[in-house]
Amino acid sequence: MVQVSRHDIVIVGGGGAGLRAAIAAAEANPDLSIALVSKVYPMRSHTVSAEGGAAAIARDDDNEELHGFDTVKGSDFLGDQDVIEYFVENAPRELALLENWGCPWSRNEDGSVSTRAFGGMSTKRTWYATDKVGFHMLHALFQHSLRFDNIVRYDEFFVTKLLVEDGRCQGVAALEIRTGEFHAILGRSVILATGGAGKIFPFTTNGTIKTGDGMALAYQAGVALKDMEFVQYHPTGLPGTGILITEAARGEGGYLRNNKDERFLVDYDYGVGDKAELGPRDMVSRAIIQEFEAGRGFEGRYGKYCVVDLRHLGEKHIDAKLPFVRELAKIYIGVDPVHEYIPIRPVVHYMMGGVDTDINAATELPGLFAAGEVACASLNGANRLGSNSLTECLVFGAVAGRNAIEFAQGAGEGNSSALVSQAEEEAARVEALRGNGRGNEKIAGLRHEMNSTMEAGCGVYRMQESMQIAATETRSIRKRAADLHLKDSSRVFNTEIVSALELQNMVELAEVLAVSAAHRKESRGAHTCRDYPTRDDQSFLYHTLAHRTDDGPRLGRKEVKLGHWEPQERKY
Amino acid sequence: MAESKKMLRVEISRFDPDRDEVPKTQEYEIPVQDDWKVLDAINYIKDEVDPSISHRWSCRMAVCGSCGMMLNGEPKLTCKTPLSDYDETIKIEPLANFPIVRDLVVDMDGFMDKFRKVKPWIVRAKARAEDMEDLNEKGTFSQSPDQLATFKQFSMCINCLLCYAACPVIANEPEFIGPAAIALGHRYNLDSRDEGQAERNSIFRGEGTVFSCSFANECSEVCPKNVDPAAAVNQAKLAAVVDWAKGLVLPREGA
Amino acid sequence: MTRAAHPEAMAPPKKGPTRTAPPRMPGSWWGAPRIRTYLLFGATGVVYFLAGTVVLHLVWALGKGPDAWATVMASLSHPLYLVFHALTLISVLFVGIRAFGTMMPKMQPRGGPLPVLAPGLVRGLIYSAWAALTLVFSLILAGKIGS
Amino acid sequence: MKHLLLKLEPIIWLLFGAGLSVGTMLLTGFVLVVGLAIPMGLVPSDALDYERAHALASNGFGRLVLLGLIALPLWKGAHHVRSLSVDFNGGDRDGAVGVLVYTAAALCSLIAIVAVVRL
Ligand SMILES: Cc1cc2nc3c(=O)[nH]c(=O)nc-3n(C[C@H](O)[C@H](O)[C@H](O)COP(=O)(O)OP(=O)(O)OC[C@H]3O[C@@H](n4cnc5c(N)ncnc54)[C@H](O)[C@@H]3O)c2cc1C
Ligand code: SF4
Ligand code: F3S
Ligand code: FES
Repeated sequence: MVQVSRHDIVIVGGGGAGLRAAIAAAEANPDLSIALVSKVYPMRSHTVSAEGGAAAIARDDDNEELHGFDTVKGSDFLGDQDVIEYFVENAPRELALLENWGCPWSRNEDGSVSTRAFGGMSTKRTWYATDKVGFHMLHALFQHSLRFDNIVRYDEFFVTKLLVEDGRCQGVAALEIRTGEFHAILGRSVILATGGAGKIFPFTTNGTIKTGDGMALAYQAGVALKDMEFVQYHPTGLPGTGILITEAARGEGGYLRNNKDERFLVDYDYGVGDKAELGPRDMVSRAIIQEFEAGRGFEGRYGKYCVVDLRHLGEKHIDAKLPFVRELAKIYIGVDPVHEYIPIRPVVHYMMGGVDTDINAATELPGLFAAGEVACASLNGANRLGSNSLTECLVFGAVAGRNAIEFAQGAGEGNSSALVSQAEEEAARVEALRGNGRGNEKIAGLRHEMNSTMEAGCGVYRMQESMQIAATETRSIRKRAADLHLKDSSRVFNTEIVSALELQNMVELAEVLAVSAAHRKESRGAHTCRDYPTRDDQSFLYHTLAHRTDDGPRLGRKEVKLGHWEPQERKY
Repeated sequence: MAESKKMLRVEISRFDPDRDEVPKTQEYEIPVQDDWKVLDAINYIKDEVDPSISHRWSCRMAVCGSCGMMLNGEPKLTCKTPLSDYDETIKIEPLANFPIVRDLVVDMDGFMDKFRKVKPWIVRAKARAEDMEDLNEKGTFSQSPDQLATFKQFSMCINCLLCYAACPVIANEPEFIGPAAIALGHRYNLDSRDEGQAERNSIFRGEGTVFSCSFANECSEVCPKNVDPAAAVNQAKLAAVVDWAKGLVLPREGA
Repeated sequence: MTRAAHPEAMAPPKKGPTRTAPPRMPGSWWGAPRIRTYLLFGATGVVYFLAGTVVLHLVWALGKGPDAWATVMASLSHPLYLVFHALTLISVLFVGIRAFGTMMPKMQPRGGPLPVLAPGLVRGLIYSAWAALTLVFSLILAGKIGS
Repeated sequence: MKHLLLKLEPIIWLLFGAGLSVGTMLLTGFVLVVGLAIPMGLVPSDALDYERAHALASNGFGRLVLLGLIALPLWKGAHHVRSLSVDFNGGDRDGAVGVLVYTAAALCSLIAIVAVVRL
């Protein structure tokens, strides 16, 4: 009933991190077989939508100390400094590799790679390919990966469970969407690279596939999730759709304006002069909300908004550096930024938290590695700096790939029959869902409830009370999600069952997020409590860990790895 | 949503291989909002009316390439096409020229196979370690903005397959590798970092590649990203012929 | 969609794991103005082929001698010939506009020694060459240049 | 057959391309004057009486132009007819159709060579 296949390592996720891991593994040992499992064709992964750029030192006025400190400070001192140092050191090599593999980075006249300014970065260190960076990176990685015969792809396979036996992770159970059949894809080590979970929220830059599956898989396998309360709001999303207007719009010199036509960020003082707009994302998002609250926002069909003003850059500059922004604004909001303001409001963008990993991309479960947005290596701490995460996918994707190969080489085959019988149980569970007309909850209805609970409880500004409410409500939503009503009983390409599984993953994470947030009684980075408006290093300079129990997450803590950068007040 | 309650008739092509012999059409009458894209209407139906519809989508910002379908017979990205382009009815079908897996989902495996045939990666003559001498001190190749501009347009393809659904040759000639894949091979041929032109040109002169294209230009007409695959395919055609003629005059090593 | 495409159009390398419905052609395949233009463009091939044989016929007669030449020239005023030549003229103009106006500007080789010119410029250059050549050739044939 | 065609494809395509461009350029003036203007009496027919026509045609350049005027449209036509056949009948008989039309074009081109040499 369950189809069994065996590889040496299994990678879940074909985005930036998953592909980089696959290539690193394929290069490390061409004789080993690598399974690359993804619920969409790899080039559809949401890395494709990243616009602005990827950070790594490139210029002579830059150095590791500067990039490192920018990142530590951006993280509000919650980043692990060993990880940050490793990241900063390896970033330039990773981006150069991508260049060697064909990524069309934008260039200076002398033929070197060009860099642009980004929020919270003290110099121009963001590599870019106009404003479609993720797209070009993902396609370059995917196309490069095609040359390796030992990467075996499982496209449109939805992983529903990690197979754990003898205390180590040895494969995954996956639903083949095309046939409805179940597979046990076994390997001696497993890498999670499934990306973020923005879809827990109603208004997000994330695509529909970003449902946090990998975090839920690890969580259900007993692995801790770390720092889940930290959710990045990007200051500039299009009202209605949530489509991102990249930070590069400000990096290239765009202004934010309120309904008084003021460049209000000048008064908030996150940067000087021309760089007023280039504060870190958490701060700029808060500034916009404060403008709204002071009555200086515009009123629109989808609520309040401010605007991005690019007009002074001129058509030529916009077309050369921000053509995608222009295209998106024209198509999705009917505005041509050459002549008009682009309406924006803060929008859920990125999960700083995720599966707890260390500097080796390893989790607490032997044989399980994680990289990319799904993981929390604590590079980003309480607030990620724009353009660090694409690079993170590469740096830690490569680390995960190499370490997973090494682990696999030292590990035995394991007990296949035990693994297969686990997969069979899982198949039965999923099969019971298919077309299950006895359930009482509508998928779309429950999703809306979860979305609005999260928006109310865990927004840009949070209150103890609203977070507590969210924690209770998400718990009940999680329980209700066990009782879904499905209509489609067909076998072939049944997307309803996929949505159901995704929803069940999201509700788990929503609860962890709300509970972790309610527990952190301070304001740090993206987590801003009105009741506790300051950072409290005395009581909260630690990572929140969440382990799964049936009654909800059990919280724990993990020390922050400090180094030569001492925590100080975060001012720009 | 309250402000505009326009009703729209949506006809969706349905096919479940376990139940249906051939695709059939199902009609839905739904309220739509004036700023919706076609994808929003399909999602509305899936969420609120009939959850058994299957379709692919993800980014909803015209960059992941999953949501291509035939709208009133024309290949389009549904997340990019405004509903207001259609008056009272809209007919939604899976992409033409592809085998249909289910409802609005087509079988892409044939494309993925063709995609790989053109060697869409940087080919270098020397092994990587020896290649280092061509790199600058930062470890990157030098490439001027002009050299970049040579191929940039052809690197913008999102693999949405609209061009395949439009090309009249694809409809009739199964071997044809088709516009997007050839454009991709050509993109690497034009890249100043690549040294695989000879290999790819001989692929291009093989069966079902550039000479199958009869310059219908349909591919470029429907491309949502202005890749102009017709230009790429026909530039590749010319380049492959020139390369062939050169081969007549000066015999190639090894070939 | 109108009619079935080739049953193996875009078929996967090995048969997929589930039954599929065979591919269809786009509904607009024959009906849409764009495709019609393309098919008409193909159809000019027939006209060109015939035109080639007509010229061959003329040259053959010219080789035979003055009488054959006079006969063949006289036959050209037959209405069928006139209609065919009118059709040829239309075809030639249509082909010229499509080939010189849209196809060739796209085909400029890139990455080689030649600069890539703006499509409009290329179009203009080819059109001018076409007009100039036609003018000179017509004047020669009509006896206005050369004796 | 398909295999042979594939080998010849670059030449065929070059001839097709020449027909499309050079053929079109030459044909325009030719049909205008010889096909239409003279028969319709717009241009006096003695412009191309035997002596003048022969004189124009029989020098080296004239022969070359005439050869182009005959052969190039033939190849352009043959190639188009082949792709039309794919558009309507599918690619299965492509090889046979191709051989047929190109053989016709090649034969006529041979006769054309004889014709211009004989002038
Ligand atoms: C609009 C937008 C713009 C951004 N811009 C920037 C930027 O300019 N700079 C920057 O540094 N960062 C940016 N980011 C963030 C960055 O793009 C992401 O963090 C990063 O791309 C995540 O990559 P990933 O490989 O971890 O995951 P993804 O690319 O999301 O890939 C996830 C993969 O996992 C697979 N998967 C998921 N669940 C399952 C399952 N259950 N079974 C099987 N497979 C599964 C998916 O199919 C997919 O292949 C942006 C993000 C967004 C949304
Ligand atoms: S060339 Fe254009 S139409 Fe074809 S797949 Fe690429 S983006 Fe889509
Ligand atoms: S539509 Fe097809 S025939 Fe050629 S120009 Fe485009 S590939
Ligand atoms: S949903 Fe990604 S292109 Fe339409």
